[in-house]
Amino acid sequence: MSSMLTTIVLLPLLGFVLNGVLATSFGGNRVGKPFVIAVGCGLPILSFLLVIQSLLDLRASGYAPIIENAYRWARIGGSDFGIAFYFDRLTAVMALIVTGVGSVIHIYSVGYMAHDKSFGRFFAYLNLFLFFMLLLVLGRSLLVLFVGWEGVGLASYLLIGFWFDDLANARAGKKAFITNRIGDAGFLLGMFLLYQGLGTLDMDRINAAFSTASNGSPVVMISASLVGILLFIGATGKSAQIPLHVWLPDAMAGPTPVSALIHAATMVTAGVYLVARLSGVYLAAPEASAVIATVGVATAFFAATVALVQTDIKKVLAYSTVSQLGFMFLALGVGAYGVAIFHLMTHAFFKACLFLGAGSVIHALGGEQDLRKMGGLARKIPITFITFAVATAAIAGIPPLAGFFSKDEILWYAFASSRGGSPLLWCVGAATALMTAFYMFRLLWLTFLGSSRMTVEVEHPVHESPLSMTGVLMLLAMLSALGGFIALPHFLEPQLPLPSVPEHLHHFETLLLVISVMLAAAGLGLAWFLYGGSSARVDRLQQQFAGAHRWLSGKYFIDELYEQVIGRPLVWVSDTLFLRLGDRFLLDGTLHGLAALGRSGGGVLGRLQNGNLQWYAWFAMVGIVGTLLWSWRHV
Amino acid sequence: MFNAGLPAFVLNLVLFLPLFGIGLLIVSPSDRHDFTRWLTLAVMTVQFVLTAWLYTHFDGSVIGLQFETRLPWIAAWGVSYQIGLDGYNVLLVMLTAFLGPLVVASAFSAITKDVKLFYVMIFGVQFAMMGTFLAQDLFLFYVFWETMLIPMFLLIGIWGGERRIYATIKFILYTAFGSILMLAALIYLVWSLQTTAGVTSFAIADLVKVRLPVEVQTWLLAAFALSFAIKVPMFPLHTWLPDAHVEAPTAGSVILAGVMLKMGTYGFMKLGFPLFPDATLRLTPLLMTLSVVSVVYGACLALVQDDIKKIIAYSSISHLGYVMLGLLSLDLIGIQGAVFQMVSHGLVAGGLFLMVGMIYERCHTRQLAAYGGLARLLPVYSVFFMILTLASVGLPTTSGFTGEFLVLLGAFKAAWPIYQGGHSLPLILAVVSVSGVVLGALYMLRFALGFLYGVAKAPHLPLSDLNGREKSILALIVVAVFAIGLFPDEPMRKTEGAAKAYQQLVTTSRIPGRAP
Amino acid sequence: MIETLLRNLDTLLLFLFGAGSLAGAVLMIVARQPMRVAMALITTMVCLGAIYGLLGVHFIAAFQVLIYVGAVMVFMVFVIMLLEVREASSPRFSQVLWPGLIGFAGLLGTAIISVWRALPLPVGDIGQQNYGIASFSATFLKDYWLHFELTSVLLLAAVVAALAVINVSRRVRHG
Amino acid sequence: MISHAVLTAMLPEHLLLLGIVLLILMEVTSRWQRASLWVALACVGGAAVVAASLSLSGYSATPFAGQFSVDPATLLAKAMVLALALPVLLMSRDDFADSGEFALLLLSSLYGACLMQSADSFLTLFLGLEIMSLPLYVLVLLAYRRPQSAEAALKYLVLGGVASAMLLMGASLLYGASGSLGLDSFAKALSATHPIAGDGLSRAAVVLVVLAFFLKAAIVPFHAWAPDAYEGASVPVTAYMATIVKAAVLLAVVRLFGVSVLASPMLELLAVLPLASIVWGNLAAMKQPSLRRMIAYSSIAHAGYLFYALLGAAAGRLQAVAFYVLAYALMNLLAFAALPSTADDVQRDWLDNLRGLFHRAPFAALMIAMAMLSLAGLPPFPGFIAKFLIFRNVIAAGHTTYAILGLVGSYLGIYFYLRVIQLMFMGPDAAVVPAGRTHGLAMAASLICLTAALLLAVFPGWVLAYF
Amino acid sequence: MDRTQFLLGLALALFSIGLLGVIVRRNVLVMLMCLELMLNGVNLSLVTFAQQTASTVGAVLVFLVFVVAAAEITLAIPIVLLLVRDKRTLDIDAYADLRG
Repeated sequence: MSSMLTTIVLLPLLGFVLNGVLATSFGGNRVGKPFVIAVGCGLPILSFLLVIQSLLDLRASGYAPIIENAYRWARIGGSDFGIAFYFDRLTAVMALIVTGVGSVIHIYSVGYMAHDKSFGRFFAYLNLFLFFMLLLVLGRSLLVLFVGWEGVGLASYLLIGFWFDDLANARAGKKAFITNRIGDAGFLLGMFLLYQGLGTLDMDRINAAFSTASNGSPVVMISASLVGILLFIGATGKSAQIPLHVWLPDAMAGPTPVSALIHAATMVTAGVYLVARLSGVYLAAPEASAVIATVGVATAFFAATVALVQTDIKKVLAYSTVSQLGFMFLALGVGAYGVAIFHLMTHAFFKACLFLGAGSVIHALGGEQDLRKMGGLARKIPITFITFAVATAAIAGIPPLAGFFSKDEILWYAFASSRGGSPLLWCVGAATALMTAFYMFRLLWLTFLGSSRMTVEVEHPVHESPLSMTGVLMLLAMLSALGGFIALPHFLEPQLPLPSVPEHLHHFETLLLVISVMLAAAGLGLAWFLYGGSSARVDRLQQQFAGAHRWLSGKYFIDELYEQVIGRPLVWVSDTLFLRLGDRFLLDGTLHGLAALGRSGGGVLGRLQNGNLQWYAWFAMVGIVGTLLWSWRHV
Repeated sequence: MFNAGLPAFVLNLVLFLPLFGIGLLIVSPSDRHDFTRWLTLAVMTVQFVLTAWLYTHFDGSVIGLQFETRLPWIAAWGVSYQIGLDGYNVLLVMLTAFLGPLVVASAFSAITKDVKLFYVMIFGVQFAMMGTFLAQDLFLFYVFWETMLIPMFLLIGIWGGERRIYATIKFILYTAFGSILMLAALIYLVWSLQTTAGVTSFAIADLVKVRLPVEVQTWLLAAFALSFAIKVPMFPLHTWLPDAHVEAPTAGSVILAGVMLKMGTYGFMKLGFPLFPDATLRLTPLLMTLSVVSVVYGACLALVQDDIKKIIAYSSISHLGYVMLGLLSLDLIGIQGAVFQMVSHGLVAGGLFLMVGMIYERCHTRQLAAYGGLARLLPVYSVFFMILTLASVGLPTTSGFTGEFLVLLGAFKAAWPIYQGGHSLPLILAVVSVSGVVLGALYMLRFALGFLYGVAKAPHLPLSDLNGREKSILALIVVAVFAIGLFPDEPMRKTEGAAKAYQQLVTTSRIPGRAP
Repeated sequence: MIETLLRNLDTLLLFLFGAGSLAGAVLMIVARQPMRVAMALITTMVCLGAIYGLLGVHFIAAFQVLIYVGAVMVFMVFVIMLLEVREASSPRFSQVLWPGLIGFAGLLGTAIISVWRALPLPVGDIGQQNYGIASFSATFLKDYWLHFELTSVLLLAAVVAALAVINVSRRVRHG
Repeated sequence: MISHAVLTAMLPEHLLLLGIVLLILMEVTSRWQRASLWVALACVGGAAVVAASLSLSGYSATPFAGQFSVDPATLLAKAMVLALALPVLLMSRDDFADSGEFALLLLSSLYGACLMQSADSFLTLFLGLEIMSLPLYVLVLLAYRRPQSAEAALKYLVLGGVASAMLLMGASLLYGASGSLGLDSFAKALSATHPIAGDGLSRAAVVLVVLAFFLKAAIVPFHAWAPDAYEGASVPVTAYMATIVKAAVLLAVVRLFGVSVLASPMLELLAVLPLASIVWGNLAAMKQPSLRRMIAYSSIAHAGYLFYALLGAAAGRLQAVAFYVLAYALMNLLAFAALPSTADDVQRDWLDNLRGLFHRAPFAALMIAMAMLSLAGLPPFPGFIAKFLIFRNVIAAGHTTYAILGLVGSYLGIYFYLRVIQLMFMGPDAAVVPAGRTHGLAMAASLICLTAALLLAVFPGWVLAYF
Repeated sequence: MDRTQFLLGLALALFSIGLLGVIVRRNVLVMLMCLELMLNGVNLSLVTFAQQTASTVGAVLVFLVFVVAAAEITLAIPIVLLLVRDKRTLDIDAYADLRG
């Protein structure tokens, strides 16, 4: 079937159009919930099945990439901008994650959003997101990828601000969009530079060009690092890396399934996908890779520290996501692209599970998100608890759960990769892993264990979520537990080869493995120690490190910094400098001045016309004298 | 008389239909407003249908005029009535014809004062705009160019808002100043043709052959550019625009933003740069800087406006800066991008002004702070609004993306080799202009945020959502926005030849004595 | 000798009358009473008439005295007498006196300097036959009868116009 | 002596004279005074037709050598002047309803205007100028709807007298320098190529003659009489002064200038003072409270454009001036003819009373608006084409700087023309609306002007071909 | 000093004094007389040159000037009378209502 890939992409779009037109107040709510569910969930599942079919086709053809041309977007002179889809191993993995996790989250949403007034709108948006995400993943050229890239941003914007009656939600959506746009500016420049250098935007061709380029080809050599960094700027926006990470925690304002799908499992990993997809460029650009590794590990560490003290269940998970994305970039930065994708996948499983679990908690508590008002929920919502615990263990790196495998591989390559691995990277990564384990178990404890800190009104109606939600949780927990056994790096290796490891480092592998397990356990123990008993220990600790705590809970005041350094100056420049000084004073002022000059000139001339005949005659006399004098010129 | 038979005749018909419409209106009764409205709409629709028919018959790969009519007008001066379609104008003519019926329909309920005069003026401005685009004779072009001011002056001045007099006088004095110097340059140019080549002709096709020293070219281009830059408008000649937009009635704003601003960029493309290639080369750093400053400056100003019309007005300055950037890049991609940015801006800004007009009709205020949560109150309205907002932001799949992307790509592509040659200004400008992408999102989303989201409030409650007429208007625009965003290739084939011709003309030196 | 004297006398008289006419003109500026101004003007005119006579243009000299002094000035004097009573106390000079004097100096200076360089022109003959009344009349009616007729049109127009003004006066008087 | 040529060549003048005589008879006998308008119309119209058809048939004759001659261009100028007088006659009904005096004086004045066009010597020119001017002084006060009319007439008369004196002094100096009073000697003196141009006498002569015409055409600083005279006069007379008198003077100037080629310093004189007029007139017009006074200043500016036309090559001068005069005069006449009349003459054109005119008298408002736009020189109105023609000639003659300055000066004028439109269409209606309507004949006059103007705008090439 | 120079200088002086009188004298009738003086200056110049160049045409023009001067006065006087009827003064300053 030659239009399979197109169909995969278009199915969610169809869902968006159907639900968007028929099931929203825009179209007058013409259909009921069953229709919305059937379309909203059915089409993504269909897409998922088609992806599987495509994967089978791919395997049948010996993993030769499937290229499917949809249509020509534009042709200008010699430049051809085509819309084409591309399906290879990497695409297959991503598409499976996107449609798979996407589908289950759709199903979860049926329960979660059951009582929302805008049920149809929600599913329309979700489908729209899937459409763009698939476009992003399946696109052959950077242009198509960019369309999806921007499109998922839009969907994210719409979904973060889904409950737009509260302006804060809408504001968070706007912030996400703007921050992404800043990254996109870099993306665009990178794309332009690539096009300028290579004359094509097809990513397979770009990779090929860079890998075959001889060292003497100056265009490629100059631009590779620059291209890499520019594109990475785009990735930092989408994947919430320093310095553009600020939007993701705020994005938790959206409904929880959205956080799970978009802001944990799929969209935020687009940056990772981009770098992995353009591995050809980055292989030729060690400087850019170093930047990526540094930014990645810094983000991982930094976000983990913030996550330590957050009290909002979703905020903890958000910073955790930022941190985990940092891990992925760390892997990318040291050339372990397959590993990054591996972690991307496992992260999709356990983070989706965590978010959905958190959603289940919030759902159960009627909207409460503050950890300090939870506790002891394990007995009341056991399925949620168990699945949440599994996912927590997975992210913390407890073997043999999924997170253990992927994170360990990342740390290993951070240490040993011949493409920029270093002990320093490993140290920071390991410290982050420790913190990850700690704050995740802290979260687990504060939410489910210990004694209840809930008010009676909140506590009384607490109940387990419906099957559509718990079923999904169980599925994801299972994947979180077992996902590590999928040998994804190996599967991807023909396409994304793993970096070589210097011989003399091989014997460290076991040692590091042990250390990382111990770190996970240490995190678990520390959390138990601090949160297992009374809160006195924590309070004492908090008082002891009051300054540090303030910094951490204030998220290092990055938002405030940006506001002071960028936001206010921008408004000041626009308002005071441009509008008041520029437009009103200088430009309009000059014009009004000229107009006034003209008018007053008219007034003066009018006064000269004073009605006295003799003055008139005198004017004439002066005119004659003046003209006669003038006529002597050139005599 | 009509060199190309039926299509040429139809083209003349397209041009003169509005005049015919004025005639019809004059003889029709003046107290039956509905009759007047529908009559106008019918004539405009016929004009659009005919234009669309011509569009389908237009062959974009041909360089030069199609469906040409050329009749001597003032033979002694070499002035002729010469109109025709070419790649430069075909999309803009189409845009003008497309927006015509929509503008008319949008005014059905908004205009209740001096209805007949209003539609006469709409016809007048439509006629002049069509003429400006179609004219292939510089004199004819100038006549149409200036004629356009008069109905616009009245449209703003009679049916405008509180400060309409100030706004309309400012508008006309601004634009007329540019035109005056253009007139001088135009006469000089034709005279130069006469003295150097012995040909007395105002035909643009003849005038692009004039060879002049670069200093003279520079002066002439400066005069032309002043006029066009005011119309575009480019920083620092833009301050008429916010006032004119804010005070104009909806229909006026739509015409202004939708078509009239493109006159400036069209003028640059059709006349300014091709007539004076060497001067263009010389002034490119200046003009390009100004375009990029316009992009940023307009966006920044849009960011701090409280009046919703002003936001869109300043956004126009920003968006048209892109057009200029694309034209100046002299790269085929950039040129095509510029053309599409023109069309896109016409649709999007026109649509947004229509939407502002619709809400203004209901609430009678344009203060952003007066609104909130319209997504709850007016779901249909909000969807259309969101789509147009995103198109304005330049989100992929909308027309805004097509234009912006191609312009930026073209500018960058052209700037990079220059950068490698040692001059970094174009590259810096191209990079800075990318910041417009961010700023654009910033001000439009700020607008949408305050407008659509938050607690529902509006000065007049309850509000009724869009009616069928309004829905149809917006639906047409949205369809066009997506069509151009998703399938720009087909229209691009129509402008292909012209883009190449433009590139060729501007990059070929025409200093006397040098080999061509 | 006598001829020289006569010629000199001719010149002397010319200067004398010239000075007289100039004095009359100056008097016109400084005299307070309109009647005296009129008298000064008449003086000037008569002196000019005398100069014309000295130049041999007797025909013009005669008309100068007949038309100007005999008709125009008599009319003028009549009107002055008619209106004079009310004009006793009004100041002589207008507010533009000093600017006017400066302008006058400039005008006279520039005018005379402008023409001075071109002078003297080659002197032509004073042909008595040209300016004799008979020959002049003949020339006038032969070569310039168009202008003669046109003056009649002009006078007709002037008369009609003057009558119109008088009609207006009459209308105003009757309300 | 009385040859065929005298009859034929002067036929337009004779017809006017016939009209004058008939009108005098009617006045004297006090009978058929009602018909005076029609007699005048018939005579002027007849004269115009005769002049036009003689011109079209290519007639030229010299009945009085060196004094009076006609050729197609002359006859066309006459035809134009006469034809433009027809709307003036038509619109006079309101102000001069039952008196033949207006028609009588107008015909006399027209006689002079026609005579000027044929003048070959300063004698004829001077007589023509005086025959045109003397009745005009009286026309200014003829309606006498307020005492200021007489003041206006006096100012006009005194400054007109100064102009005559200047013209005569100039002519006499020229006579001294060249020994001739023929107009060709002036053109020679003006022309750079002629050796006489260098000498001070003829140069002073040229200056004085030109300045005399500047005064008659109201060029700064000789313009001061115009606003007062225009304001004091009744509307038809203002229209007559602003259009036909100006046309006659300018056309005569073109004849006077002949084929001369301008050179410095006369070139600057003919550029700078008109330029000053353009700027001055346009600036001063901005604040004027009455239409007539505004038009006066506007006419000062337009006189500037007209003299600009003389900067161009000799061959194109007549065409430029004639076309401009035609466009300009038609539009002025259109505005004045459409102006609704009121009981109080002062109130009639008070701009404040034009507020909201569109709602009271849409036709009048549209006509006036069109006239204003054309006077402002905006396309597609004939004023634009006329202005274009002039500046085209100026630039083609190589005076680009002056052309640009002139154009910028013309820009200054846009505002006040638009202000009239603004008041009529955009402002709130006048507080006290003076009752008034446009007389049927005036309406006809404005329609005639409109048709002619449209013709001029749409087929300028066709019209230009005749000059 | 040559005779022609003298006469021409005199003519210009009369012309200028006439214009001066128009400017500086308040009395309307005096102004009119000064206008006549200007024309007299012109006449003198014309006659001088006519005699100088030995042609008649100058003299003919002088004749025309006579007629025109007379006609001008004929018109001016009734207008002055009309003015005086209204304001009862010959002071030109009183007649400055039209201005601006």
